[in-house]
Amino acid sequence: MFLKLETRETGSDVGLSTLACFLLGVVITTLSAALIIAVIVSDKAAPELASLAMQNLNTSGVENPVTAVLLNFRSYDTLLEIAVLLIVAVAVLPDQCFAGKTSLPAKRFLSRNVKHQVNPVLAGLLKWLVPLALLVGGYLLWIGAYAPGGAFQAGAVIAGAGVALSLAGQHDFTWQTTSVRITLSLGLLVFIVVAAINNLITGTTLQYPVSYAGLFILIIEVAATISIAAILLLLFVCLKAIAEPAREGDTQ
Amino acid sequence: MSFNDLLPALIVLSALIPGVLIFCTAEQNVWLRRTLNFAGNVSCLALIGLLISGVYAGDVFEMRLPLLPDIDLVLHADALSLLFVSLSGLLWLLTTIYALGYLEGTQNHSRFFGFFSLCVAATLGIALAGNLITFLIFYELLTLTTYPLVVHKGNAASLRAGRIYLAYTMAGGALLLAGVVWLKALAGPLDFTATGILSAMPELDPGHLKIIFALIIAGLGVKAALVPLYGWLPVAMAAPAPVSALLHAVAVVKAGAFGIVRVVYDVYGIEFARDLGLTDLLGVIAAFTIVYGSVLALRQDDLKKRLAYSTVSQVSYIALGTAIAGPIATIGGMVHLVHQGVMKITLFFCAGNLAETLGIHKVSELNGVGRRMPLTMAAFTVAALGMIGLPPVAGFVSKWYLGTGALEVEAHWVLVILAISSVLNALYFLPLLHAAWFKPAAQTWAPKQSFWETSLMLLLPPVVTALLALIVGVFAGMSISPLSWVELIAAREYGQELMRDTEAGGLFSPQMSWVILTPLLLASGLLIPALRQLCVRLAPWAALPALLAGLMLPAGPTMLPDVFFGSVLVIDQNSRLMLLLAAILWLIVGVYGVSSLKADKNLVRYTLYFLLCMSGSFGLTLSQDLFGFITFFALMSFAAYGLVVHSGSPEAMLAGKTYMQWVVIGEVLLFAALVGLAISGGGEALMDLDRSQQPLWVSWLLLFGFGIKAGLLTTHFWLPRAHPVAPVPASALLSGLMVKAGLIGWWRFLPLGEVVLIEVGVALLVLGFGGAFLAVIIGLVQHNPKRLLAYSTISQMGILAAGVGAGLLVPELWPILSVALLIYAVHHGLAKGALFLSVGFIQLLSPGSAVRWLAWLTVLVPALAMAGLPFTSGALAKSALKSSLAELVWMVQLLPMTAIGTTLLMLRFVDLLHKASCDSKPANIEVVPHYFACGVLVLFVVSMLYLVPQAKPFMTYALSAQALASAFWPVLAGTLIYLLIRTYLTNMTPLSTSNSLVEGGALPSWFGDVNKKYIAHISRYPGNVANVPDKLAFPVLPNLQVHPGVTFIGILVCLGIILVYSAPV
Amino acid sequence: MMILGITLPVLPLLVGLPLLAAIAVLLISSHRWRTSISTVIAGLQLLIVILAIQTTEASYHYTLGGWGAPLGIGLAADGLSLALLLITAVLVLMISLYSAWYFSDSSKATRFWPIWWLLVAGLNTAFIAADAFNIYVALEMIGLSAVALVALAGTRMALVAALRYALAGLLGSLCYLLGVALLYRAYGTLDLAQLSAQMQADPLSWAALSLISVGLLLKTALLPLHFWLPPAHASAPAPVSAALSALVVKASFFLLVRFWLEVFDPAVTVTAANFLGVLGAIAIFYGCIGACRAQRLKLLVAYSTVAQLGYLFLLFPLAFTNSSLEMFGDAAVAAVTYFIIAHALAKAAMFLAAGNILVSCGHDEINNLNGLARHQPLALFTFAIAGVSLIGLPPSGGFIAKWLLLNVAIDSGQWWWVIVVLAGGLLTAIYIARVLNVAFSQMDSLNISEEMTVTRSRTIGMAACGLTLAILTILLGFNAEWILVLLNGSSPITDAGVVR
Amino acid sequence: MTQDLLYSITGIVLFGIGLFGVIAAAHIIRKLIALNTMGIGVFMVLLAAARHGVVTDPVPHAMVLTGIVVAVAGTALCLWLALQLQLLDSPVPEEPP
Repeated sequence: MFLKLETRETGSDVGLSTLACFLLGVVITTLSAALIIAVIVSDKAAPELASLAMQNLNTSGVENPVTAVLLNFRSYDTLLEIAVLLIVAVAVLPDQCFAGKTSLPAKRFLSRNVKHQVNPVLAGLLKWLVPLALLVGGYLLWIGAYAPGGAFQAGAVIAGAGVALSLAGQHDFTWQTTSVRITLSLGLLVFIVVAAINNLITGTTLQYPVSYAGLFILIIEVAATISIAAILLLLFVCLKAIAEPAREGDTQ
Repeated sequence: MSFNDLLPALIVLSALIPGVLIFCTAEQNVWLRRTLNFAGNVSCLALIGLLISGVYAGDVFEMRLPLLPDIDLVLHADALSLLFVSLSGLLWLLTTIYALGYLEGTQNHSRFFGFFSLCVAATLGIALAGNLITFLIFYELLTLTTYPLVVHKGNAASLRAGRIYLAYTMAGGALLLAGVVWLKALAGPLDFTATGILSAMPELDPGHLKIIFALIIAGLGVKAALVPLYGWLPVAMAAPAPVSALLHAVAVVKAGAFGIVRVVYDVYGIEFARDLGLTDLLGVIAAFTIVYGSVLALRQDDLKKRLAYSTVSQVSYIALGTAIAGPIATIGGMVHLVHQGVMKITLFFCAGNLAETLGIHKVSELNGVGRRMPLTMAAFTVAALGMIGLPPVAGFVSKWYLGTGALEVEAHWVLVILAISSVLNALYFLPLLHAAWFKPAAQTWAPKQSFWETSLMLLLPPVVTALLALIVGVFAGMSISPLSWVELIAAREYGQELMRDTEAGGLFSPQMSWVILTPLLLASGLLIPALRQLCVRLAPWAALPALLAGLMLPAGPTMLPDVFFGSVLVIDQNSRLMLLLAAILWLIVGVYGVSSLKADKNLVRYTLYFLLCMSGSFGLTLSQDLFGFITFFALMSFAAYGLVVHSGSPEAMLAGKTYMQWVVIGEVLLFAALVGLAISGGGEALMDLDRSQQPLWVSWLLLFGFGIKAGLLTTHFWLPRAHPVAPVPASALLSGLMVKAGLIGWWRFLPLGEVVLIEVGVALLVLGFGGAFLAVIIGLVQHNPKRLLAYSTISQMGILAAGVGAGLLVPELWPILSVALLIYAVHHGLAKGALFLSVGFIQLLSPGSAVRWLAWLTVLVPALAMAGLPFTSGALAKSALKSSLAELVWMVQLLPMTAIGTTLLMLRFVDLLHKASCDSKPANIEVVPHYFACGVLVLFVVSMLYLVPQAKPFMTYALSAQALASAFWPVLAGTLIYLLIRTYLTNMTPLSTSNSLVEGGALPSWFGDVNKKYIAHISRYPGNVANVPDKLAFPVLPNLQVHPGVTFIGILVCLGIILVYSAPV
Repeated sequence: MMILGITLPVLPLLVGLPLLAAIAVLLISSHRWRTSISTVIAGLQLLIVILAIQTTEASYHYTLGGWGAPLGIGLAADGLSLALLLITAVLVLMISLYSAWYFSDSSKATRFWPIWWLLVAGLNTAFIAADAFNIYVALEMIGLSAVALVALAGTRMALVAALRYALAGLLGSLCYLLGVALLYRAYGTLDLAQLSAQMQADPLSWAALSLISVGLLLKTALLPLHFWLPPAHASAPAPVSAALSALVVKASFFLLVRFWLEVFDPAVTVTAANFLGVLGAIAIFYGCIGACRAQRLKLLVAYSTVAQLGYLFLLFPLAFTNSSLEMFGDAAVAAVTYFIIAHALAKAAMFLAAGNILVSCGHDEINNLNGLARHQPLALFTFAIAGVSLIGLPPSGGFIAKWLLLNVAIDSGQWWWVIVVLAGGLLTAIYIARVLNVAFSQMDSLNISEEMTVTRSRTIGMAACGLTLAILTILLGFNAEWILVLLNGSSPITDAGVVR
Repeated sequence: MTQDLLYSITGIVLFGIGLFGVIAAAHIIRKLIALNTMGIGVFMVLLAAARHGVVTDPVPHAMVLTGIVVAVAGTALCLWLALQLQLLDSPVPEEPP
C-alpha cells in the first residue's frame, strides 16, 4: 500500500494499474455502501449528551458550549492535543536550534533580514496587516468564552501574521533561543500547572473551583494561544526552510 | 525453610554459581577458574553426600517455589534422583579434570567452563526435579547450556552439529511441552510419586493418556536418542571430547532416559502404563533402537562416531528395562543408567586421549596403539568389554538383570534382543581391541612427553572411571553399590519393601580367594614397568596358592556377599581334583613357558594373558554361583585369545578371529542359558539353585554354550585352528585344561543325576561319539603334530561329552559316572599337556641329540597313556568309565573303538614327531625346564592311579586281568591297523593342514566354515606358503560358505521362535 | 492512593509526570541534567506503578474534572492496565538509561528526549484511557512521536520507513475515528463503560467494530497490515526500536483487547475471533520466515516482532469459544498479558543487544558477524537469553507465557492452536540459532577498529542495560503467580457502569 | 432522509474517496491530500452526529476541533518527512520488503 512513496512529480497520478484501480474502487465502494447501510439501518435516536452539556454550562465558567467542552468538560483531550502539537514541533525543530552555546550568539526571535531587498509596498502592507492579525487573534481568544472562537482559532490567526512576515522575506526567525522553547511548551506547561493547582484546591485533577473556572480557562487559553501560534509558525517556517533548498536541488 | 529443604537447591546452585562466576573470570586467570571449578565440584559432592545419608535415614528433602497457580517449582530428593545426582556429581569432577587437560592451549576457557557448570547444574536440576514441569524446565535448560559446548570449536563441522542438535532437541522439547501441558490440563500438578499419579485417577480417558504418552516419549526420546530421533547424536561428535563424554555419558542422553524412567514410573505408574499397553510400544522402540544403533555402529570408521552409535544402542537398555515392566528388569534398566554412564565416559575419555595425544580419530588408525598408550587402552578395553556385557564389568550386571527381569515377566524376546545386541557390540568393539593390542603399529607415534603416556590430567579420569566400571560390577553385591541402591528404588516404585537377605552364612576363608587373586595381582604388577621382570619370573608360581589350597584347605564354601551378587567359592571332592589338575598344569606349563619364550619380545604380553587365564581357570573351578562362574569363564575365554594370537602370524590372527567368534557366541548362549537357569531355579548361588526346574531351551543352550568350549562336534570349528597356532605352552593349556571348562559347566548346570533329559542326552551322546570317531579320521591325515593333537582333543572330549550324555539319560548312573568322568578328564588334561609340550622339543628328539632317549620316553609315556595302555592313567580312566557305564552295554562296546582310534592318532603323532625330529638339527635349547615340565607331567600320568583318592573304587577293577586285557587289545589292534595304513598315510597328498574338520572334507561342507576367502587370505602371505594346501585331498562337496556368524544368527532366530512359542500362555 | 497521608492522583500523575519530563528535557540543554532528570522521573514512574499495584485496590477509576462520564473523561486501570503500565515503567527506565549512553555524543539527543517522554505519556494515556475519543488522541500521540523517533535515525531508509509508518498510523487513526464517530452517533456517549453497557449486536456496531479493529490492527501490524513494521523497527535507533517493538505495538493491541473483550463483547462472533486467530497464526509463520531470511540483525528482530505479535492474536479465538467468554476469557487474557510482558522484556533486550552489536561492529549484517561470541560476549548473551524467551524455552517468561497459552488452548479444546504455538517456537529457534551459529563460528571477519574500542566503556553501560532486561526475562520465568493475581482484579470497564 | 443522515452519508463517501486516494495515489502529497479528505469525511460524520438529536451537541464540535489540530500536526510531520527525503536528493530507494 505504501510500498512506493513518491516525493517527486511523476508522469502518472496513480501508483496502481488500471485494473487494480478498478478493483480497489469496487471494493471501497462496497465498503462505503455497507457503512452507509449500517448507518441507515441502525439509525436511532441516541440518548442526549447535548442536554447534559447545556445543563452544566453555567458551572463551566464559559458561555460557549464548545469552549466549555474543550476546556472544562473534556479539557484532558485538549491538554493532550497540545502535547501532540508539541511532538511535531520538537520533531520539526531544526537541529542547530539545540547546538547551545557553541552556536551563534543568541539572536532575537525576530530579526530583520538585511540582505533582502525591501519592497516598500509589501513593507507598508505588513505594517498594517500584522498588528491587525494580532488584534483579531486577541479578539478571537476573548470571544471564545461566549461565542465560536478560542485558543486554536486565535493561534492560527496570529501564526498567520508570522507566515505573512515570513513570506515577505524581510524578516528571519530564530529558533535557537531558550525563550523559543519556553514559548513552544508554554501552553502545555501552564495547562499542567493549572491542573496541578486545581488538584490541590479541589482534590480532583482538572476540576476548577466554580467561581474561578473562567479565570483558569482564560489563563490556559492565553498560554495555549501563544504556544499554538508559535508551533504553527514554526511548522511553516521550518518546512519552508527545508523545501526551498530541496526544490532547488530538485530542479538542478 | 530448613536446611533440609534447601539442600536440593543448594546442590543445583553448587554447580550454577561457579558457572556464572566463571563467566566473569578473565581468560588469563587460570587459577581462579580452576579454584571455582573445583570448589563447585567438591561442594557439590559434599552436599550429595549429605543428601545420600539423609535419604538413607529417611529424611524428606523438598523445596517448593510457587511458579503458577497449582504449579510449583519443586526440587525433591528421592532415591531415584539421588542415583542420577551422584552419578552426575562424580562424573562432573572427573570430566572437569579431563577437560582442563584436554583444553590446555586453547581459547575461550571461561565460556567453556561456564557453560559446562551450567550444563551440570541443569542435569542436577533434572535429577532433583520433583514434578514434570520442573523437569521440563531443567530439561530445556540443558538443551540451551549444551549448545555452546557443542559449537565450542567454532569450525564448520561443529556449527553444523550445533544446528542439527538444536533442531532435534527443540522439536523434541516442543513435543514434550505439548504432552506435559496436556497432561497437566487433565491431571493437575504432576508431582512425581513413587507409584505413579495417573494410576490413582481412573476417570481419565485412556485414549488421551496414550497420545500424551507418545508425545512425551517422543520428546524425551530425542535426548535419549531413540530411533528415529537419534540423528543429532553422531553429528554432535564434532564437539570436544570432554563435551562428548558429558553429552553421552551423563547429561543429555541420560536426561532423556531418566525422563522416560520418571514418566513411566512416577507419573503413569508402571502397572498402569502396562495396563494401558504403553510399555509394549516403548519396549519395541527400545529394542529396535538397541539393534539398529549397533548395526550402524558397525559401519563407522570414525572412532567417536562408532562410540556415538554405541550410545544410541546402549541408552535404550534403560528404556527397555523400563518397558519390560517387572521389578527385576526395572533394576536392570535403572542400574544401567549409572553403569552405561561410567563405561561410556571412559570410552570417550580414551578416544579423546588418542585424538589429543596421537591424532588418532579413526578406527583404522588404531593398530598397535596399545603399546604406546597402554593405560588408556586398558581403560578402553575394560569399558568396551563392559559394553559388550562381559562379566564382571558393570555392563554385565545391567544385562543380567534385564535378562532375568524379562524372563520373570515372560518376555522371552528380550533375551534375543540382548543376545543380538551383545554380539553386535562384540563385533564393533572387539576388532578395535584386537587392532590396538595385537596388530603392529602402522606408523611411529609421537614420542612421550613425560613419564606418562599422556598428560596426567587426561590419563587419570579414564583410569578412574574404568576402575569404577570394574568395581561396581565386581562389588555389585555391596550395600552401597549402585545395584543395591537401585534395588531399593525399584522396590519403592513397585510399592514394596526391600527384602534384603543379609544372612551371610558359611565360613569365610580368605585363603580361597587368594587362589584367584594371586594371578590377578601379578597380572596387575605387569602394568608397572619396574616390577615387570619380577612378575614375569614369578608368573608360574602364581598357581602355588591353588596347589596348596587343593592340598590343604578343608572342604567347604566361602561366601563373599559383597562380590558379584554374592559370590560363593566351594572346595569339595570334585572341584578339589579339578583344582589340583589346574594348579599342576598351570605351574608346570608356566615354568616351561617362561623359559621357552624367554627370547620372545612379547613375553610380557604372553605372561599377562597367561595369568589372566590362570585366574579364570581357578575361579571357574571354585565358583559355585552363576555370576562368578560366568565371570571366570569369560575371563579365561577372552584372555586365551591373547595366547592364541600370540605369534602374530596371519594364520594365528585368523585362528584368533575364529576363536573369538565362537567365544562370543558361546558367551551369549551361556548368558541366555544362565539367565533362564536363574529364573527357573530361583537363585544365583548353585546351592539354592534348583537345576531340575530348568526349561528345555535352557538345557539346549547349556549344551551348545559349553559345547563350544568343550569342542563338541558342530561347535568345535575353532578348536583345530586355535590350539595349534598358539605357542606350545599355551596349546598345552588350551587343550589340556581350558576345554575342560566346558565339561565343568555341564557338570554344574545340567540337571545331572536329577532329571532324565532324553533329547539333550541323546544329542550329547551322538555328538560326542560322532566327534570321537570323526576327529580320529581327520586327525590321522594331519601333518602338523599340534593340529593332530587338537583333533585328538576333540575326540577325547567327545568321549567325555558322551559320558555326560549318558548321565542325562540314566540319572542313576551319575554318582559313579561323575567320578569316572572326572578321572578321565584329569587324565586327559595331564597327558595332553605333556604331549603338547613334547612338540616343543622336537630338536631334542633328533638323532643327534644326546638326550634323545630320555626325550622319547617323555613323548611315548603320555602317548601310550592316551591310548590306554595298562598301568597308565589312561587305562585307569578308561576302565573306570567302562565300569561305571556297565549298564549301557552298547556304550561299553563303543569305548574300545575309541581307544583304537586314539591309538592310531598317537602312533601317527609319534610318527610325525619322529619324521620332524629327523629333519631338524639339534639345537642349543635350554633343557632343564623341559625335562622338569615333562618329567613331572609324565610322573603324574603314571602315578595318578595311586594318588587320586577318587580312583580307589575303580582300582581293583582297573588292575584286574580282565581290565588289563581289555585295555590292551585296542592298543594292539590300533597298532596293527596303523602299520597297515601307514604307507598309505605317508604317501598321501598332504591334506589341508590349515583347517578344521570340514576343510578336511570329513564332514559335509554344509557344516560351514570352509571358505575360499580364507584360503585366499592365507595365500596372500607368501611367508607362510608352506601352510597353503596344493589341493584338497578329498573331494569336497559343493561349498556352502557359511560364516559362523550366520550360523549363530540362525540359532538365534530359531531360539527366538522357540522362545516365543514355548512361553507359557 | 494514600502515601504519607497525601492522596496521590495516581492515574493523572502517570500522564502528567512524563509530560512534565518532556517539558523539562526540552528546556534543559545540559546532557547530564537531561539524563539525570529522565532517570529520576522514570524511577519515580516505576515507583508509582509499583505502589499502585501494591495497594489492595482491585482497579482504579478517576473522573477528570469532576464531571464524570458521559460528559467528562474518566480514567480507569484494571489488572491488565497495571501490568502494562508496570512493564512500560520498567522498560522506560532501562531504555532511558541505555539512551543516556546511546545518545551521549549525538546532537539527536536533544530531540530524542522530549519526544521520548511524550511517547511515554501517550503510552500511559492509552493504558488508562476509558474514553473512546481520548484513546484517539492517545493513539495520535503515540503514533506521531514514534514516527518522529524513527526519523531521528536520519538515514534515508529510516526516513522512508518513518513516512510509511506515519501514513499507516494516520490512516489507522482515521479509521478508528470514523468508528468512534459511528458509535457516538448510535449511542451518544464516548465512555467505554457506558458503550459496553448499551452495546447491541446490530450492523452499526459491527461496522464500528470493523473500523476500529482495522485501524488498531494497522497500528498493531497484524499480518497483512504489517508492511510498515519491519523497516521502521529495523532502521530506527536501537532504543527506539526497543520501545517500538516492546511497547508501542502493544498499546494498540491493548486497546483492541479492550474493545473486543469488553466494549463490543455482545457484537463479537466466534468466527470473527477465529479469523483474527488465523491471521495471527499466519503472522507467526510469515514473521518467522521473514526473520529467517533477513540479512540484517535488526531486520531479523523486527520480523520476529511480526511473528510474536501473531501469538497475541490467539487470544481472540481462545477467549471466544463457543461455550462462553467467562470460561476461558480470563485465562486467555492472563496468558496473553504474560506473553506481552515476556515479549516486551525479551524484545527490548534483543534490540538493545542488537544496538550494542551495531555500535561496536559498525554494521549488523548477520553473515559478517562471525566471532561475535568472542568480541561481544555480553551482547550475544543478552541476545541469546532474549531468544530463549522468544522461543519459549524455560526458564524464561516466554516459557510461562507459552505454557499458559497452551493450557488455555487445551482446556478450551482447541488443540490446533497448540500446534501453531509449538511450531512457531520451533521456527523462532531456527532464526535465533542462525544468529548464534554465526556468532560462535571461529572464522574471524569482524574488524573491531580502534575507533570502536574507544567507545568500549560506553558499550558496557549499554550492554548492562540489555543484560538487566534479559535477566528480568529469566526471573520472570520463575514466578508467574504475582501477575496472575494482579490480573484477577475485575475489569473497571464492565464494572464501572455507575459513574463515581 | 434527514439532514444529518445525508451529512453522514456524504462523510462516508468522502472517507471512501480519500481511502481510494491514499491507496492509489503515487505521490506523497496526493496521499496526504487524500488522508485529509478522509479526515474531513470523518469530521462530517461527527458533525452530523451533533445534529442527530434535538439540541445541537457541542461535544462533537470539540472533537472535530481537536481532530483538526491533530490532523494538522500529522500532515505537517508527513510533509516534513517528505521534504527531508527530497532534501537527501535522491529518488526514494526501493525498500526491501
